[in-house]
Amino acid sequence: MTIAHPFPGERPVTAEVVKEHNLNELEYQRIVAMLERTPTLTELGIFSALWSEHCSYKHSKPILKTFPTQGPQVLQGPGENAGVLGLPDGWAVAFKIESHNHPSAVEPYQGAATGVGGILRDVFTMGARPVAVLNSLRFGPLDSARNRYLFGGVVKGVGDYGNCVGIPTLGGEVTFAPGYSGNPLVNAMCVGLLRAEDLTLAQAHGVGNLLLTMGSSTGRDGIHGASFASEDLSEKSEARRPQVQVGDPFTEKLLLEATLELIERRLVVGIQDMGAAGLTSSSAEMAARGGVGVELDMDKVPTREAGMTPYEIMLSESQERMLIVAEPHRVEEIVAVCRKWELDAAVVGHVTDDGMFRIKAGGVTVAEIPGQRLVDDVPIYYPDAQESEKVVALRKAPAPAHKAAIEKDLVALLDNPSIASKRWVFEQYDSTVQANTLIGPGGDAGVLKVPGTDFGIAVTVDCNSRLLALDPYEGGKATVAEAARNIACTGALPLGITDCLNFGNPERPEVFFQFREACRGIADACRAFNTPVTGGNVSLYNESPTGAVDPTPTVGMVGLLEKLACRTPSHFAQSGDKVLLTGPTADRRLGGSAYWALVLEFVGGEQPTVDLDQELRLQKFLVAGAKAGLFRSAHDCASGGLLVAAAEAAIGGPYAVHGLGASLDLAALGGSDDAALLFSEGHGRVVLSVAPGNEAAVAALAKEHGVPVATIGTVGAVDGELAVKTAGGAYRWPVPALRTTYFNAIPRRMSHVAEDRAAV
Amino acid sequence: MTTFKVHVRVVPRAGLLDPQGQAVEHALTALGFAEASGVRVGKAIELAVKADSKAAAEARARAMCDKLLANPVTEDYLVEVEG
Amino acid sequence: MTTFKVHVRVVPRAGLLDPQGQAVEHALTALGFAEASGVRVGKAIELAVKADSKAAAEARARAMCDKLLANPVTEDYLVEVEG
Amino acid sequence: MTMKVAVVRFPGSNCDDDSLQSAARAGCKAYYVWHRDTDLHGADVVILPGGFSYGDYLRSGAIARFSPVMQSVLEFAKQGGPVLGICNGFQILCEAGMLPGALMRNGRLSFVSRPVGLKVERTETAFTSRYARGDLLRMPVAHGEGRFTADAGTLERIEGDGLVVVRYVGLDGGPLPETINGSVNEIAGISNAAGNVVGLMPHPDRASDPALGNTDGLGFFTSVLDWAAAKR
Ligand SMILES: Nc1ncnc2c1ncn2[C@@H]1O[C@H](COP(=O)(O)OP(=O)(O)O)[C@@H](O)[C@H]1O
Ligand SMILES: [Mg+2]
Repeated sequence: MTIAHPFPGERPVTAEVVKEHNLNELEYQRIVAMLERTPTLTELGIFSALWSEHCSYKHSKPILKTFPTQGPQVLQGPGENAGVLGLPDGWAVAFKIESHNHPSAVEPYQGAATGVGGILRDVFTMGARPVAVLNSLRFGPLDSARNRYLFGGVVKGVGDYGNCVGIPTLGGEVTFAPGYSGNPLVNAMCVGLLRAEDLTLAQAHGVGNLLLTMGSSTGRDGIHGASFASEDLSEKSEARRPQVQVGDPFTEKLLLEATLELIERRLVVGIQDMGAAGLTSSSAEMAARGGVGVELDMDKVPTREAGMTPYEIMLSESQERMLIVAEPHRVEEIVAVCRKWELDAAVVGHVTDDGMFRIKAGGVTVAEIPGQRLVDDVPIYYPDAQESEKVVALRKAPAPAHKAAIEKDLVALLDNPSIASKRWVFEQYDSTVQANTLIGPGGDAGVLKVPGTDFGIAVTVDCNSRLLALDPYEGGKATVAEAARNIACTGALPLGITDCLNFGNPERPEVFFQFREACRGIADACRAFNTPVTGGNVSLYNESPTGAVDPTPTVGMVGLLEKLACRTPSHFAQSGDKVLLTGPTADRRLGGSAYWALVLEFVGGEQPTVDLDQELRLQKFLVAGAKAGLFRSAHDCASGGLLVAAAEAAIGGPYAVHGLGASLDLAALGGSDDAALLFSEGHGRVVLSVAPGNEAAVAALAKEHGVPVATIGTVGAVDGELAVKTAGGAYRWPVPALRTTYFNAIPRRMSHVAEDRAAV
Repeated sequence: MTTFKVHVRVVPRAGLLDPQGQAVEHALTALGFAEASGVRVGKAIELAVKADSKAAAEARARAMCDKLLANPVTEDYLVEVEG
Repeated sequence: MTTFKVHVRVVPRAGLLDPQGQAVEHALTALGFAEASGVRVGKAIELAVKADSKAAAEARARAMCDKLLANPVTEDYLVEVEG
Repeated sequence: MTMKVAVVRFPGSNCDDDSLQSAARAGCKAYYVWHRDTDLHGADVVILPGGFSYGDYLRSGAIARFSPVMQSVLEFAKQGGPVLGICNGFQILCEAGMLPGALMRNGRLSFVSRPVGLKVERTETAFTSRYARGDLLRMPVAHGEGRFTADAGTLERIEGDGLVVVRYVGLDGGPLPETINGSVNEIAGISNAAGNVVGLMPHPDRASDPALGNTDGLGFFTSVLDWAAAKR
């Protein structure tokens, strides 16, 4: 039916070649049936890229369909380059998260840098100006030189790229756990602002309209990155060196300015960045979304090296490139805008009416595929799901025998890199460029001002994989609940989420079980909170010879801070203020807690369950209290429980000159197990500080919202003591010593990064 | 034992994008150095190495490159020993 | 006109603090390369220069260094022309 | 008469808007000048903003100093016109020889983004007349190459002539617990002898919006009002 000729010199397609392209027999048969002939190598490469897990979601689509995606605030749900939510006064926020795990495992610096580059393009391609980036990172423990090298390289890569483009990093998270030793996770999130009327979609329309590439020329780098991202990490990946892509943040900045100018001047019909699978995915997806065909001429694509084949050009993942669809009479103006920003642009194809995805090179057709079917007809898999017996057993395992030494245990937790201050990380990220930062990294969520207005947005990214490893459903709920709590602690109302689902090989039933259940938990929580899922990214096959990573569905959330003046910081502010604790305190199970995992080295047991109604009431209460100006600080209890939360509030922000003491009396909470009282990670709890005299007003507001609250103590002296009394004990720590522990934990482990390249 | 002066050049691997080299090339052209092309920017490392022979010094320097000085994924290196 | 391959080394001026060199030296020592000392880290720039003669190529490359490639306040440079 | 402030945009500038807004907040009429433009459009003040002009490739500021606009900026400064370089702008001024010394890679080799304390040391400049000597200011730094360096003779002249405008101190005004970037004598910003050209690594443009709760940097943008009035 369709015709295509192999490009001169191209290898014939054999069973071997098909296998190299990560296509199974069923998939290959489907291709042959669709074309009614054997595909050419170029075609096979195109199918391989688009039908990779990374581009096609063939194992995850049915599950993703169960996410709530609607709401009055949603201007653009999943399916575009980024989701968009409405804000007051005609503003809108576009945001998206994406993984760059595999590239970062091979080359941490460039892998992380290009990950940031890709997510920025996803956002500005929508017509939004990026105003914040966040990053969520997972590594193996820092006692290994290889992990230190990966951690150091990734942080530098994230920083150098975002800093150069000029987007502030407003938050993130870093966790270290043995499960990530062979397979680090690098997720980057970008948040952009736009006027709602400037929203631009990545769709091709209008037969006869032209396709243009803009930005860097196409090189041989990163060929097959998309299918690479869809296989397990192995020795073989080390040999895949040409797949390393080098980022050029300078060109990205020019691309950003040029793109926004093109959109503002209404010069383009559609625009999309060339991310995974480069020219292939950008052109095929834009055509399919617009229901049209496209024809591309490889001879017109600017290349970095001579002699590139159509196969290489179509599959290159060279960075900092965009694909534009435009009316022919606009081309001159488009080229002028590009030239002003010192960028190249070239017409490489046009929109057709025959629905075909056609590639020409040297005057002949080297690929011709029915366009809609290329994108839509990917086989969908419904893998078996079965919980691992090992996990079931772990949940039922008896509590570890221990003799609590509360004073030492708190210090051990604060010294653990997963809990300790991430100042070493975010000090390498510009967090104040653009001059809109109200709360930078180091608090519960980042907060920025929407320029020219009196309101702001709060942003966070969270995931507690330990909870997911033991119970993916509860862990999924907990992840969304924690993100929402972090947003609400600043005084902002949670609006919506984006997610990055990092899991192992979905063809293994125990992994698919985790995936399905985690998503069910996320979906239930999002429904309860009215925070729809606006998009995200799936990263499967995060496995190394030592096994799959812990299930890590990272949730990025955006909230609205109605009045800038009502923002609430995380740390105690004033000696003499009253300390209050919200939320239920009865569920003191320690399963999955940082205390058991990091101090006693036991991951197991039953974890506290999340009461979604109670969490929602808490969010509303926090927002109302902030609006009424009742809180001096609010910090949620998460990893490490109540005691770590209180200690962090006392320790103060990363650049506070002093910490503040606090004396807490928890005797009224009862119970005889102080470790459970202080370290359990029961949900829905927040440590508040309020000006003396305001306790009654806070209590009344809490009652109105159905949130339990109790006064538990007083903020103490500058550089004073943290003193905690329980029904059966009393504990004390000098705050300056806690500060030293908390802020030095990572720097002291990273003081000789340079040596660590050796371990690679 | 003699002390040898060693020069190491670490350059981005051919085929990989070198944005820095590109920017420098543009700047040179703009400054009127039209005769310059193919600019690549890497690292120059100078060090002194104590060794029994020139060959031994070179071998040690190469080991340093493999272990630390060059990134095997993205860079190539070149070692020169003086004297 | 011939095309000459030119190697430029730009190094921090002697006497100026070179924290990168220090860090590399420290790392080398820690890795067991006790024989390394006096490490300095600078830039290696490779380029092709079209010129009538080797001497002309070198002169042009030096002009590029004076104007752009090296900072006269903090750096010294060295030009080598192949062939 | 309102002051006209030209903010120069180089490819890769990314604090251009921050400077523009700050100048506007100080009551000036601020506008952009593209780096290829040689006409400053009647500017009373020129700002070279922060960012990564030309990606900071080779050395920060090294390529930008050859932009066509820089010839006009040089002329403007020679006539006594006030020029402020913030962060990358400071690097460009040093590369162009409009200020002495150089800015090298941070001592600890990594980018540093954090708030710093600054002590004002020279107020006889176009950009610091509204501060008092000894004032403590807090504002962010965010740079990878901010280690101010000069040879012994130059440094002696800078210190001897009192050209240091701001110096890093602790956030509470006390001694620094640790160096910010390894700058010699903890120099954060300097001026030329006439006081019309000032460069500094910290960002007053990120500390001039009351809504963010810190306006310590606003003086850099309001001081020029006095300077111009005195010259007029
Ligand atoms: N990779 C990172 N990049 C930027 N900021 C980070 C990073 N990791 C942690 N942070 C910041 O450190 C603070 C503490 O992080 P985390 O312990 O995850 O907080 P929480 O438990 O409240 O979610 C937050 O402000 C967070 O934004
Ligand atoms: Mg929190």
